[in-house]
Amino acid sequence: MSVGASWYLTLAAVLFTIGATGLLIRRNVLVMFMCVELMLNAANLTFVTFARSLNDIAGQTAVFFVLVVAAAEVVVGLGIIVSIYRRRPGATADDVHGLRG
Amino acid sequence: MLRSVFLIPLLPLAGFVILLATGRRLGNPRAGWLATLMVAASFVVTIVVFVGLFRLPVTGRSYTQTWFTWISAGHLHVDMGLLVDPLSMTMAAFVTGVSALIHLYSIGYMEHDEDFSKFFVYLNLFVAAMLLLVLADNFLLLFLGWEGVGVCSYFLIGFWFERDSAASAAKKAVIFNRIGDAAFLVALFLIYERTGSLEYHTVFARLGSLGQPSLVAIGLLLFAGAVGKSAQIPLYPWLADAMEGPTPVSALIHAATMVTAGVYLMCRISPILFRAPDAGHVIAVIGAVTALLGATIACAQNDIKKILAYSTISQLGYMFFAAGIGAYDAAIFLMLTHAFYKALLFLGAGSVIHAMNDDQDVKTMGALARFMPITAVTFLIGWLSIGGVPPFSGFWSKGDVLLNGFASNPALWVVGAVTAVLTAYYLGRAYLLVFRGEQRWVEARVPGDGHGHDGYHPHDPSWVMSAPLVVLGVLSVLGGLINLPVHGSLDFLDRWLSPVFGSRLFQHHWSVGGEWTFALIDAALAVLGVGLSITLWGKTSERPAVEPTFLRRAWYIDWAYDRFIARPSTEVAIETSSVVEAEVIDGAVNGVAGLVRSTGRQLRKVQTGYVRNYALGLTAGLVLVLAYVLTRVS
Amino acid sequence: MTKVLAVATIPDAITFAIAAAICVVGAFGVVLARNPVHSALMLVMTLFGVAVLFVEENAQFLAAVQVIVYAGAIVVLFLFVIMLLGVDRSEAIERDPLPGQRFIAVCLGILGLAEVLLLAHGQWPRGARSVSGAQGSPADNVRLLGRSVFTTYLLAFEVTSALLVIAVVGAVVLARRPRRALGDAIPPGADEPLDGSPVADAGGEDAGGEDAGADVADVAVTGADVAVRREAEPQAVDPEAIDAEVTRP
Amino acid sequence: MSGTFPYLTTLVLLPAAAALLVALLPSAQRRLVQVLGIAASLAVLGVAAAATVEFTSGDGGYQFVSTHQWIGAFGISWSLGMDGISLFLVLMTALLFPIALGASGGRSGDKSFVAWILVLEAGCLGSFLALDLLLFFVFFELTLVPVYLLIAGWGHERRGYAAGKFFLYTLGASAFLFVGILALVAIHASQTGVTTFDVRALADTHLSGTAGVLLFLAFTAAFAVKAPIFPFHTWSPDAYREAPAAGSLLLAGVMAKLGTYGIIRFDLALFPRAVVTLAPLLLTLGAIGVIYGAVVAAVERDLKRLVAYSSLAHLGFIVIGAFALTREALTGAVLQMVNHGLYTAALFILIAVIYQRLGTFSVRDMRGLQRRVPVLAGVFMVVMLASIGVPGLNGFVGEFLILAGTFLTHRWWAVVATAGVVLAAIYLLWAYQQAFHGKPTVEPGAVRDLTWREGLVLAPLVVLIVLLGIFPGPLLSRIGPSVSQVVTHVEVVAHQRPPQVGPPGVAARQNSGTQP
Repeated sequence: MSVGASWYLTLAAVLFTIGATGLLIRRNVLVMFMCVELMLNAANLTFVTFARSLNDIAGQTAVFFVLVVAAAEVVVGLGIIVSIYRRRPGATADDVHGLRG
Repeated sequence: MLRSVFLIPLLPLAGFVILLATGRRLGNPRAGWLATLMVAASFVVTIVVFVGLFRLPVTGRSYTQTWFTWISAGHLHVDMGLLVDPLSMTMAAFVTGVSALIHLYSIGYMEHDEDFSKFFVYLNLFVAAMLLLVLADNFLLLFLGWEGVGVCSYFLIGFWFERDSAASAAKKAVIFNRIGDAAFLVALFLIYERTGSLEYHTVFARLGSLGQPSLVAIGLLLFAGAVGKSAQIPLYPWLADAMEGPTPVSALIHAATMVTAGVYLMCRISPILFRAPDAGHVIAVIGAVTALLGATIACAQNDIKKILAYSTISQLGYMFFAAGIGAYDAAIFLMLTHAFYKALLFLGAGSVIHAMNDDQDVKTMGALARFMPITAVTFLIGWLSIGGVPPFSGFWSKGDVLLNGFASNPALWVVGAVTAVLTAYYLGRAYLLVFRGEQRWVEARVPGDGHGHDGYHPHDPSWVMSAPLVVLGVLSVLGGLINLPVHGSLDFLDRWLSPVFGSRLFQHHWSVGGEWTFALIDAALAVLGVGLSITLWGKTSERPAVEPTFLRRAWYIDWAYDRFIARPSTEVAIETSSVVEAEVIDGAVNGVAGLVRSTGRQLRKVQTGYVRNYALGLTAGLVLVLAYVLTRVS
Repeated sequence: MTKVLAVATIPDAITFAIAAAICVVGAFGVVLARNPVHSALMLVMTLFGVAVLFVEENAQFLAAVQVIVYAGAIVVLFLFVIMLLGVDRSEAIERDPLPGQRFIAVCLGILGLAEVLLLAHGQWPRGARSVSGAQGSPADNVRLLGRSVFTTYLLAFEVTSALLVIAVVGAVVLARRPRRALGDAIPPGADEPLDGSPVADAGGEDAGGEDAGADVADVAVTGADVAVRREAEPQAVDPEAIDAEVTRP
Repeated sequence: MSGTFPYLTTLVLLPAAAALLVALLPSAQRRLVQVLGIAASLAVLGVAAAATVEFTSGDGGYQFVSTHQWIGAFGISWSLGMDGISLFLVLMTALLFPIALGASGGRSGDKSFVAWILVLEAGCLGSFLALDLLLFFVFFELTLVPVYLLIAGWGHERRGYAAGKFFLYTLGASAFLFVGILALVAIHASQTGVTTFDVRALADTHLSGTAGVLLFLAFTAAFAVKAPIFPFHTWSPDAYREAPAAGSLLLAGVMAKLGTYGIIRFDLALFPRAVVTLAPLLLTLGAIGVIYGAVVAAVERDLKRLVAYSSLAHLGFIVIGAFALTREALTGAVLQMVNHGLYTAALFILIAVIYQRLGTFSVRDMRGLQRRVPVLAGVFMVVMLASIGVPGLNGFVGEFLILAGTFLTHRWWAVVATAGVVLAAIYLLWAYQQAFHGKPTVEPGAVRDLTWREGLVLAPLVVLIVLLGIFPGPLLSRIGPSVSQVVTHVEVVAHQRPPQVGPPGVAARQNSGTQP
């Protein structure tokens, strides 16, 4: 029994799908954010897997950048969440629909 | 001598410009005198040029003076140029002469008007335009004068613009004229298309290559223009309304000069009409019918100026009748004598109206001969002259027309003869109602207070108004002398005009006996008309019932115009504006805008504002893209 | 490195199985937990699982960063915000207020997953090998990664640093109180130093980014976090404090 | 013709530079802004007049041509040239702008107002002078923005609606023009391998029948809306009505000519075969416009809207003249563009003066004005008669040439359009009667007659209206050669036959034999 790249990638796909679905069904902004992190991690996992199977360090470099971007995203995202909550405590994603047409 | 022809139209034009600039400062009456002087000077110059032309050999009596190129584009080349020939000089002479007299009369007639100087501004402009019309050496310049007199007519009919009726009448005149002008323009296009020129000589020289339909079309289209200007059927109703203008205007523009421009045009295009006899027949018939129609309506009018207006329409019909059958010299002869006696009648009417505090109803007048003898006598001369009583001028000119008419078409002669009787009758009625019979008005309590409202103090007008009456009276009596029907010796006008009309003239040589017969018949017709009027209206008390309503209402033609043309077209215009424009065309534009807007309104519902909805859409897109890739790969 | 793949052993398989199980359970936990605190903790679980998989795949440095940055910093940040804002109440997840949202979401998720798996046909990695440099032995991992980041991807790295600066500035702007308590009393230009300081920071980081080692990125990330926390804390906890700070200059 | 002074580039850049300068002035300096604006526009007039003097009158080709590469890769160049067709449009434009500023009263001290007017001047002049299609398009579109802002910023009650309608309608139509330009250039490039936007080069493109017709329609759509031609006109009554005096004046006087000028300059030069094919359609639209505009104007009670509809009628004449494809008609069309600019501008100024006195545009609220303001009434009458087309004033010459020329090739259209002459008299005299005749309702002294300043603004227009009616020669002799070139081009390309040389009537004479 070998642990081929396909296993890792399948796992990544599953993680991504769970994250994406979570993002769609949860209303707590913070949880939605966590789901985004899940999806990012799934992507990271594919990068690392491809890096290994293609024997290429660039995959890992990409993960490195994803981490940085994720961090930046969390910073800004949480900043937004904080300012939203300050104005409307206990708001969910559905409560913020000021862009309704 | 011929070279000074440019002064003829330019002198009145200069008067116009000077008065426009300084008229208000010159004031009353100096502005009037200046205007009169300019026209009189123009008359003098005309005589000088006339004499110059007379001294040329008969065959060479044509002189063209070109000022500058007016319009030149493509192959079209139109000059500002004047043509001096017997016809144009005859016209110029009588236009300037009559105009000068009426200018003089106006100084007195308009003395109390606050827009005194403006009146003469318009009058001078009118004379300039009229002279340009008759002196033009090409059709387009003629059209310039044609429209110029039309505009002046508009100004002058609407001179008392504060009266709504005057303003409407002015507009009506322009609109009826414009209908004719449109036909005139089309005629010009057709002439240009067929001959490549608009200059008289060139056009006439090239007529040989034109087919009969073109010639008839040109002739009839130009006639349509003349119908508008000269108030013939069916475009005549404006002339009756035009009496809203001051009486000198009616005399000058709507009797003596402008309205005869159409007759002048017919004579000017005699080479075309000669080649298009069909057009001539139409002109003759319309002319004759108009003559009868005008005369019948004039029999039942009560407004003294309307009587004269319908009389003018009738007389113009005579002229067209003459021109239509090809008796152009008879038409011009009648035009000249008509200018004298109709101007005289209008001025006389003006004096009466003046005396009656602007009252124009003949039924309220009467017995004025006692109070205004000069006016009464001159009016009487006018009546007898227009009625064709020998030896007044009208007898000769009308006789000339009828003589030729019988030779051409006896049926039309009958119409003309009936008209002649009616003419003598309706003016007799007017004369008798105004100057004879019982006094139907109240004399002013205080003599000299002629302008008070409690009564009338009729009197003969001052010399500036009387002098023209007397001069015109003399001309009306003696006018026949210029063309006595004695061939080869005393028919001065015929021989003078012969270089213009030449062999194209309709000529039926009667025996001397035949001419005498017709002269007696004419005289009998005139006496019949005069006798009829005296019989019916000469008695002081009786009121004969010979004014049927349909004649008083002018055969209901005004009413029909209003009912069947004016009102429906107004409705069409309103419908066009409110339905086609607002709803169809603008509606289409706004509809497109509305469609975009409503689409947007529907589409914006997609923008729920829920971030999870958007994410759902995103995911769905992802799934779709993947599905697409899947189909491509497998 | 084909050999490495070829000699997959049973321990590897077991490791993968356990880590994968942890990941999936954690992921479900994140999505299904009612309490966001639980979600965060579940996320940590997934993150650890992924870190294990990283190690399994010869990405030791990334595994470490995963634990330190994700589990250590980001999730802590999450928890901090949850606590700070007091949103640790349970969310009613029984039914979704948006009609059809949940059903469609699940369907789409399953559909998408199926499509991905179908697409792969079991043959996952394709394409040229070792384009930008071999992966090397586990011992070389950090060195190779560092070389890659600071040579081949230098531009991307620099851009990332700019991104971080922007993120920091953004966070500060977002976290600033929208309505100043003493707004009327403060002249318009008084709060400029507050706005300006992160920019000055950014300049310093920008300059330092070029010659520093691989750790700098890490520092930058945590620096940003710290910056956020520094700005977020006093405002949320004590509005007066920041106002005092503002008025001082 | 001298190549020393770059007249055309100066004509375009001078107003643009002045606009920039005005924009940089402090807005409090109203006096300075006013002086600078009028001085700049007068300077442009001076340059235009100098160019007119330098213009060689017998030459039908482009003069003062100045070409500089602009976007070389696409063959786009800053290429300006002037011929007899554009000469007097440029001169008229240069004349109307100072008049527009002069007629704007206090607004000519508004910095942005003056700056936008000057930008508009640069755009209009550039459009009339551009020989490069893309350059033309840029200027053509450049004119939209200032007019939009003039209407929206300084207009009357419904300015927002009118400005938006104007902008969207004309911009939408311009999209067709842009696509048409690109398609034409692409066809030309595929045939010759040279990518160029130069009109002179593009005129030699061989277009198939369908392609020619489609491109023609694309170009004409933009021009038809701009002019406007029936039935694309509904923006104009609103825009003319709501715009400030200067805006209405320039819209009708200058910008409308962009459309008809585009037809003559580009449609006739680029698509001769399509023009010949579709001429009956455009002639019909023109003739409908003549009648329709007059009919709607006849029941319109708002003076500005009335002038808008009368403009529709007059532009119908110009369109007829352009598509009759005879020298007379086309010369008349070009002349009529200038004439219409003059008398419409004067009409709008007079209407603005009345509005300033009475605060209304509706003839229902006016009565007997001739008694109270005789000079104004007199000037109004002269201008109105010019508009009616009374001979002796400028409107007649152009109208007559158009109709006479059209009659040669398209007889019945000319006849129908002639009916418009009657209708023009009806609606204008009706309006005049309502406003100026009758018993005056305003007290003596309540309304001022024309002031000196207003008289000064109107004087050049009235003088030209009279002068051009009697001495159109200098214009015709310069327009003629260029028009002749255009018509020859159309005849040669479209009919594949040598141009007709004899005067009209020659054929008729030859057919029916001997002369008398």
